[in-house]
Amino acid sequence: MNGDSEPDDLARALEAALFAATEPMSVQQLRQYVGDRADITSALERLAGDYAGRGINLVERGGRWHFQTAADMAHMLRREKEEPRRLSRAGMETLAIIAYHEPVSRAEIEAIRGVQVAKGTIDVLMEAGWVRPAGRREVPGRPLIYATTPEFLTHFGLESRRDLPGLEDLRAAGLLDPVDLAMEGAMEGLFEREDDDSALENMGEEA
Amino acid sequence: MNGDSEPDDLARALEAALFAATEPMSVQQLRQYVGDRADITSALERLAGDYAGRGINLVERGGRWHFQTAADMAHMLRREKEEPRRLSRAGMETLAIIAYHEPVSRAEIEAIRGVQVAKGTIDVLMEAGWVRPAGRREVPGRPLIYATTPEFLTHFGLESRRDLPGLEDLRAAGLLDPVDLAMEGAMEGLFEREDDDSALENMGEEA
Amino acid sequence: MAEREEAFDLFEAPRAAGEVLTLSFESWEGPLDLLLNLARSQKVDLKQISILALVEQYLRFIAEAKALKLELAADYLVMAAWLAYLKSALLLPRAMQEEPSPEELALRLHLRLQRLSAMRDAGARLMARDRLGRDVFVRGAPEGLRVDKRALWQASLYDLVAAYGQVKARTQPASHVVSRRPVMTLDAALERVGRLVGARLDWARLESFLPEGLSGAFGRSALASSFVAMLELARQGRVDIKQEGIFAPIFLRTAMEAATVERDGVEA
Repeated sequence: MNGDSEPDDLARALEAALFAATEPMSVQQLRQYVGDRADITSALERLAGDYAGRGINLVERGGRWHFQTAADMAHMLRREKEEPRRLSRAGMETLAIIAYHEPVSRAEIEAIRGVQVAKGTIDVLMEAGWVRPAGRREVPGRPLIYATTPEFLTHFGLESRRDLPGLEDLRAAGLLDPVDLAMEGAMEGLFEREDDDSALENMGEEA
Repeated sequence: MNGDSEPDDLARALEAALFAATEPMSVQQLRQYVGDRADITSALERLAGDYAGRGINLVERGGRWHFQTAADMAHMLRREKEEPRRLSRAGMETLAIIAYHEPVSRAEIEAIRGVQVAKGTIDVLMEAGWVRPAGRREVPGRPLIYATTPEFLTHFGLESRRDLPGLEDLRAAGLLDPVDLAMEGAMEGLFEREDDDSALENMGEEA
Repeated sequence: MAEREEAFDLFEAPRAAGEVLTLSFESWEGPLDLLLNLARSQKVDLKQISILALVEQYLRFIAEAKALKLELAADYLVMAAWLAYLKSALLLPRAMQEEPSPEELALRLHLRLQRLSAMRDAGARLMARDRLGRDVFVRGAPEGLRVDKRALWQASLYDLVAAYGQVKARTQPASHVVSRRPVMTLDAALERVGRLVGARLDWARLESFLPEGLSGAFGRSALASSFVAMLELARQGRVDIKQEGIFAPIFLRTAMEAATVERDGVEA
């Protein structure tokens, strides 16, 4: 503040009233707090000057006064926070198909999965930075085709896509064994949901 | 403000963040907004000094900082504000016992008050956000013990528990010690006096 | 007499003016609280109060309440009895005293009163502070600090590979194996009932022919098949059936004729 002196009682009262107020206040309204004084407006102007260079400003808008944080501080009052989230099963499968078969169109992914792929599923994979559009397939309808990105390789610790285990490796690891009954039940639930157009499933939530 | 100069960027950022915040903020929390700087605490103390004589003050309560209106503005502002719910006498005493003895079990509270503590009494204090369960005492029965919260300090305008009114005097007078402990010390004095028949009437003296 | 009036003042203090003699113990938080109020009415430092005088005050107070036919909570009466005991002990010749000494008991009471008094004062001083929301106020309309959340997607290579494995396992042309249903066939039941009934001579309940410890679908299947088997065996004349009434237990045994025939056959 310009700080020539301590603020006088009127200035202090105005400060407190404006600070505690839930809405901008007119001189009329302020009068009800600080008393019927002629010099309220000039005191407000002096106060506004005090705060001019600070992180908080006193401003007048349409005859009503309020405190606000300085405009150049707005960026600081927002903070980005990263939240770890897991891919849903649909997301995981779609990503796997793109990785093993790239470039693939959505129709091809659906053919391999045996279920529809919600639009949101691919969007999430793109948001994660693992999948990118890789042009269009030169067939009728010219569908978009998708491929993985360098970030995909980085995230999964792969040098190249050739490092992905082959079908024989999967079989050896028991990953191609038919799913058991309980699993099938769960999968049925999954399929039903995917047919639903509104589904788009909350991709992020754990399926 | 003391106004020797315009506030620096850190001071402005702290002002803005604390003004915009809906809750008191620790240095740790402020760091997430203003950046990882070593001098946040000293900047806050300087800021608090700047505001000391104003209608708004910057205060520290239990390691958390917030702006509030100056205490001498109470009469002016209270007009429109609702008085917070009044505590019953049982509530007041129980709160005082928890604050001055914390952590303390319900049985210990009852020993001091000489009556059972109604379950609702501690509930009210917890609902107000002033008291929290603070683990269990490692004695038979493992009773819950209670302590005050940072909100307690904020509400009652205490920088820390050391600022509890009269805490040092009470401690020095042994009034925060359990009766059994105080008995041991007091009995020695009592036995010395036992020869004096008139002692009966003034039991309390020097106790 | 003066003290007596004081006691009455205490009664009335928390009451609205005009409500004379509406005595109520609701104003006190138990006997210790009442004692502390009486002690404070001695108008000396709590450290200086006379316990003996306090005991007398309390007992007079209780007597007063009884005279007015007030309902007294039990703990007030317990305290009164204890204080009466304390008073007599304090007045007895020293030699007749027991452990713990009355002085010790009095001192204990005194210490308790001091502690309660200290906390009562502390509570009042806390309440009198400049309290947030009553005396001092936070900002009425804070802009709020925003936290923009950004999803950080996570998945492991194993998740990826396992997901692919699941897709392949699900969609590759699989050779389906029909799993065995948990049933007992009629043939099995015929064989089992026929064999078991031959080994028994007396009537036995149908259920006793089932394998032990059955439950669920297999249990029901076994019962149904055994029932049909029983009917079939009866049709062949190999068993007799008996039932006392509808829904009553069903008994069966080897048909007497058939048994004879079979035995003959064996002998032949």
